[in-house]
Amino acid sequence: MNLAPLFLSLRLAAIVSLLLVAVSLPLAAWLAFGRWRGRFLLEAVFALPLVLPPTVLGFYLLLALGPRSPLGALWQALFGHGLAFSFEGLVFASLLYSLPFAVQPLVSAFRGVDPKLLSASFVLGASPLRTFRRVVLPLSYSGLVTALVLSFAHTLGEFGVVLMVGGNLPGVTRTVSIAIYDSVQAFDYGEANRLALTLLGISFAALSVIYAVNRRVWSPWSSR
Amino acid sequence: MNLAPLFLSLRLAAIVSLLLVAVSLPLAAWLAFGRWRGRFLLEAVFALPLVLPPTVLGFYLLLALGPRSPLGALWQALFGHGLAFSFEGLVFASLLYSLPFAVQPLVSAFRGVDPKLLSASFVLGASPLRTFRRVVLPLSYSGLVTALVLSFAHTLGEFGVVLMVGGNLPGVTRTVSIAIYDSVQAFDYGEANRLALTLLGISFAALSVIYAVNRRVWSPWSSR
Amino acid sequence: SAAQPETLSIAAASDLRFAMQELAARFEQQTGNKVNVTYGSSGNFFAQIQSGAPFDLFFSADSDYPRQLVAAGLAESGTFYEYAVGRLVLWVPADSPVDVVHRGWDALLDPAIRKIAIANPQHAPYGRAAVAALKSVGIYERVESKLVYGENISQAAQFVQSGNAQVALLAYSLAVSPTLQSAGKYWEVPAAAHPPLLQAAVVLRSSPRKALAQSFLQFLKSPEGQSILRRNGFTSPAAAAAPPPGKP
Amino acid sequence: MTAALSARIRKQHRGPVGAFVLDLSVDLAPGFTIVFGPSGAGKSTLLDCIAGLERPDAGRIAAGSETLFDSAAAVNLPAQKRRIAYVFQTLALFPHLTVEENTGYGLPGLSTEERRARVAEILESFGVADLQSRKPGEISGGERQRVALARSLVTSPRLLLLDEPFSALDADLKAELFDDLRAWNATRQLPILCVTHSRDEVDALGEHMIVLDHGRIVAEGFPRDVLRAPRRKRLAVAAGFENLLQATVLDLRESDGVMRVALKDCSVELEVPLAHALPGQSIQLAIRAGDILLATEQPGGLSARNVLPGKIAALDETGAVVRVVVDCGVRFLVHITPGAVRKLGLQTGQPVWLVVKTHSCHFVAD
Amino acid sequence: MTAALSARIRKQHRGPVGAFVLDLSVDLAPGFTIVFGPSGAGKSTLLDCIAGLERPDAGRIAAGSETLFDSAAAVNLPAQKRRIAYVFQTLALFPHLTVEENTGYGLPGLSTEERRARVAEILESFGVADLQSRKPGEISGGERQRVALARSLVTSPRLLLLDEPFSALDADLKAELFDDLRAWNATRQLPILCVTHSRDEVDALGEHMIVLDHGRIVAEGFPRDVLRAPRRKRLAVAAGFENLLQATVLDLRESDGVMRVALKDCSVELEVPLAHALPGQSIQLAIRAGDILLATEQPGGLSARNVLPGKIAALDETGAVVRVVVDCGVRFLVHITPGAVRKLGLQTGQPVWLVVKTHSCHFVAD
Ligand SMILES: Nc1ncnc2c1ncn2[C@@H]1O[C@H](COP(=O)(O)OP(=O)(O)OP(=O)(O)O)[C@@H](O)[C@H]1O
Ligand SMILES: Nc1ncnc2c1ncn2[C@@H]1O[C@H](COP(=O)(O)OP(=O)(O)OP(=O)(O)O)[C@@H](O)[C@H]1O
Ligand SMILES: [Mg+2]
Ligand SMILES: [Mg+2]
Repeated sequence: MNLAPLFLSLRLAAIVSLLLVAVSLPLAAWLAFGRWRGRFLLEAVFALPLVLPPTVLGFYLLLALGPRSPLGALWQALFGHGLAFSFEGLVFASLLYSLPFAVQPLVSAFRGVDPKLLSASFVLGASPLRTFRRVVLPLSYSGLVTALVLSFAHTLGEFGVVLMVGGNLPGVTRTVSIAIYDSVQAFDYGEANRLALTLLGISFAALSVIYAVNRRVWSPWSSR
Repeated sequence: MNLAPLFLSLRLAAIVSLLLVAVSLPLAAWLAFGRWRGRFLLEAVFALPLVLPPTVLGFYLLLALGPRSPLGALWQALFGHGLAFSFEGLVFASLLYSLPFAVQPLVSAFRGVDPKLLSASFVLGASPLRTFRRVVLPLSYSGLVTALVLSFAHTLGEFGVVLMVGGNLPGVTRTVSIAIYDSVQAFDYGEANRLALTLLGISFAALSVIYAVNRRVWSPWSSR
Repeated sequence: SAAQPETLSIAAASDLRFAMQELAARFEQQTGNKVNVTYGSSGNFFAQIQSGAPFDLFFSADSDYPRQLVAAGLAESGTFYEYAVGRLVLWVPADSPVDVVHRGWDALLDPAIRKIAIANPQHAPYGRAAVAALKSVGIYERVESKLVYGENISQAAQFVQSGNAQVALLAYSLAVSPTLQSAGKYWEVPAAAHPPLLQAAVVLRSSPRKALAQSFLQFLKSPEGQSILRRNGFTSPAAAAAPPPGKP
Repeated sequence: MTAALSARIRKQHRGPVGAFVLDLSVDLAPGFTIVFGPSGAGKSTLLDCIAGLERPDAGRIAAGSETLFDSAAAVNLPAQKRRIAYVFQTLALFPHLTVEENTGYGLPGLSTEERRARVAEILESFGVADLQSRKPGEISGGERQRVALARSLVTSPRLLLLDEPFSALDADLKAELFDDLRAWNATRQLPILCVTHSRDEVDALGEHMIVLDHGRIVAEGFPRDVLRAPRRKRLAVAAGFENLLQATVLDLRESDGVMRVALKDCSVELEVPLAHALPGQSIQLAIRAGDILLATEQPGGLSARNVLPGKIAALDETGAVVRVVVDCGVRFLVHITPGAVRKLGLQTGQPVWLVVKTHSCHFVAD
Repeated sequence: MTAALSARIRKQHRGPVGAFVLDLSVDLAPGFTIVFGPSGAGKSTLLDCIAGLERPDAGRIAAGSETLFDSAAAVNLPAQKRRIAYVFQTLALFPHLTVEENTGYGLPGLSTEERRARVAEILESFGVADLQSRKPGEISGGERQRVALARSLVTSPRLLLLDEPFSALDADLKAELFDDLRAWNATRQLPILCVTHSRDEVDALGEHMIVLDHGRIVAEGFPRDVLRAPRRKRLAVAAGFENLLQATVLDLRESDGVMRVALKDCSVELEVPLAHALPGQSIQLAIRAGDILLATEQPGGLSARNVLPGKIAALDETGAVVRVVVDCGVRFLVHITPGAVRKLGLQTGQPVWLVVKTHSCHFVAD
């Protein structure tokens, strides 16, 4: 069993889910607390990558990242290689595709925080940023876990976008989901099963740990 | 532009997301409030379908639904046709695949409900079921919307599982995401773009309405 | 190439999978270079190459894509090479009650056959060929309602393997592959039943290893390469170009 | 007769530092029972255990003949089956329901009309009828408290638990609600357990009273007896006995029901009610600052037996009650009205006499 | 001198039924100002506006020379820039932080050590030091209230807003905290706005007082003056004047500062403080039940001028305060102690005399 794709995938999923959470935190905060009344429209826009078939999204992304697009050209000029068919390209595409899984749970968790606590924080002199870090975020812990889990798992399993944008290059963009897919295509069910079981086992272990920790952590409300 | 796949997809997504929410409500309630201490393990299990590449999950499902499996045989005996390559099979497969998107946000919303309110409900004589319906559920409204949106959009866009289990039968299992994919593969970019834009437009409209309504609805907490 | 060993990057149509494994292994042995093969749908590769995919050689499942790449200036015109012709088979699992080997097309009309798996004719060359063949023998209308469509021939085979479909129209190269050979029985569809599935390869213009790519093509054209192809279910284009028997 | 409520409870809260243990046994008759005691005494914990929201570590709780909880018999009726109405200290109104919906929450069996009628009636009597379509976030603190009360009372409980239900209400409203509550319970005769810190509420509601401290019952009985003769120092202070004095018993005059004591560290002697004590024994006395009279001339011909000469050591006029410290050898705190200060022309240093009635002197055990 | 806080505020709450309007103007000096008024009067709304949590529809709020809000100049300093400490009626402790972390929340600039020291000190002085590593869900109601107070006081505000900060505390703790608060403010001299319903708290804290009703200021001044001479009937009842009497002015004796009035529907005459009234004019009097003395023999040689003969009509001994209704032509409610009832052997039907001091009679406008 060739484990390189597995490590590649884990690396990709870890990077993507962390970046995703980093990107989604301010975005979700703005969607939840912002002033602009039309921001629900943007909320809808962020969910749209989901409704396209992944391969097709991948195809559009390929056009957007390719050397003929401004973004691709810029990247090429800056880093000497194209964004498509590179690990960075995969990261970028997965970010876009998994964004709704990170943004949505965060927005809904943020909205659930008692505004009275925000008032309390402001009255104690805390800036909106400090209030976000010290009050909103810890009280949205469970939503944060959901965001992390969904985006991590989804990135691990994603294959349409990754195949299209990454080109299935061994060691560079061949993720474990592509490798499993390939094995199935080659009727090598033994290899497919082994890889799938390993992936499931690792994922199960990781998710169990996350959930167990999540359970332990204080419930946001009083126990009485 | 052939709109049949679009309607099929919308029907599938509507059925799946509604069924999914119906299935997920008790499941998430149990995960959030149940007594069994090991239930975080099951929580991890429910997220696992996500980490497999969809086509591969579809392949395993095909085996599980096929005439040689007990489930497939039973279905065949009951309804006279196999689960694979049927709309029902698609529904079943999509349910399984999109389950984490419905369960996760609900669990995290349920956990956010102030336990003091549950106590208040019990003390007023309400059964756990009534408490769930009248207190937990309305206070988890935002999580419910997230669950619906994510599972609806994900079912619309899903294509690996659907293609494998459904066999791409026009009018029966050819969803719009498969149709777009096929058009792209056939280099019929015109048709692909038209279909994709229509799908995006409809989805955007639906999501905007959902989010707008969600925004209007009472915030669960006092405004003061 | 006495210099540093290089790595050749090949994009190959899925039906070449088993042939290519042998070819690559032999080529690596002979030259000391490494060969990385990525399998997939020719259509995808076509789109990806247009976006700058870093492949050296492209083995397509038809000859249109390479030709278009040449026309677009993305491939070296001199390297265009029709390396094989694909063949179709009717394939059933080994334990199938339907005697496809002897009954041929007639087997498709057996009541035990409820689903017939083919690759998607909209974009898969073998799918197109399958539909053409069914039409040419005049049973398309009678079996159309039994057809289910895989994304490619592998999926069509899996529909059958999982028991959900009873017969598939596959590439000959798959039917004789190590895994499927023992798992099923097949009947070769006469080449005349459909337009020839001409498969072509081309060296990409962006390749920094054109010489190595060329030498791989040379190896393919060599008797050893040709015999590997034949063993894996591909006929040579020269044989196919001869007028099919029965046609005037 | 079986008590309307009888509870034997042991319950430990395990905190990061130390542990709090509730350990008591109470039997309640129908009518009001005041639960009094300093903050952190365990009052809310007691109510939580009775309502079934906290599970006691051991004990037995029974309402009439029905066992609600019994650790020995492994009985633990869930809260929703106990038919106990409970107004939480934190209220816990449902934030997503209107005042009307909140109030009708405990009446699922009724027809819509009947429910509406009953809800309207009780909201009316609590003076919050015109808020019925507002959410809890849109009404004032006192209004919330009244809605929480209405929500509990409208059900048909067999027991009422009230955790400081009047703390956010003004005197007038309180008085009205007390009357309403009394009238409500006149026909029902439920046991009502009412937690409060307020002397007003004790005075107005109390028929029976239990005093908790550190998780234990330290006094029980009629409110005035309990409060007038506090048995413990912490409670004495909590109940507002500003003067705590060390004294030694001199002699007992059993026929008069009194005894004489000498205050420590000075020559002052007092006549106090008779107690189980022996001459020479040390005791502690508590006297309320408001129970002491102050005179500028030596008073004569009074029924009061204790008249102590002293000097004004300090005079604090910042509040509506003037706090006078009088030095009689020991220092006494005396509360008088600003009018008296003016009329008597009181000033620091002025000689005065304190008049202390025998029965204003209370014993404190510590 | 500019006032320490000056606020002109108009703010409307739009509810589903009717609207509540806060409309007032206050100028505050350093020191305690009590905000008094019935439930729903607008007290919390006023504090919310000052703190910047509610945006007034119009007006101007200034602390010293700094403008916090000015609708005309479109100034609206956000809450976190106002340096105002505010203890909410609902406390709003952070449920995920320990008592220590909650208390230190408003001190981000300090070094860890210094923060710890300051937090420990204030927790100590509020008697909750040993709870420091608990979460708000694990402490009692009164403990929560003290932590909320500590959390606000530990910052360095320029203004303190307290919304019923002592409602869940027992008398002893309250008294202690009052002293602490006074000491705390002795050096700081901040304006402190404190909402309360409790007469005790008014007495103990009040230097200045404003009375709100229906969103307007209906009285303002020294607490004892405001409460002793309530100008409005609703307030009179809220402040606990149990006896409200209709009377007609007979004659004015300006040199003595008194006048005589005749009570309506009976022959009783009273001497009351002088007021801006003319003979023949109808007025309303309020007398507290606790301010009336009761004697079983006609008293003589007293400074009190009003001695009314009557008969005991009813005697309610259920509470720690005995409520006696005396019929003197009109009925008076008198509060006395159970000891007095025993000593005087009071019984229904018995003839008694009521003694009412001139200055216990207050005017009420309605
Ligand atoms: N979940 C808990 N974990 C640990 N200790 C607790 C918990 N809940 C309460 N306590 C402690 O138990 C003691 C009793 O609490 P309780 O709430 O019963 O007091 P109380 O008498 O209602 O006080 P108050 O009048 O202030 O509301 C307190 O000292 C409190 O700190
Ligand atoms: N968000 C709101 N929408 C509509 N009306 C409101 C809102 N908030 C408060 N009110 C109403 O405004 C009035 C004043 O409320 P406020 O909370 O200021 O009263 P309060 O004086 O603090 O009363 P309490 O002593 O009961 O706390 C009340 O009648 C209340 O119902
Ligand atoms: Mg309590
Ligand atoms: Mg208020």
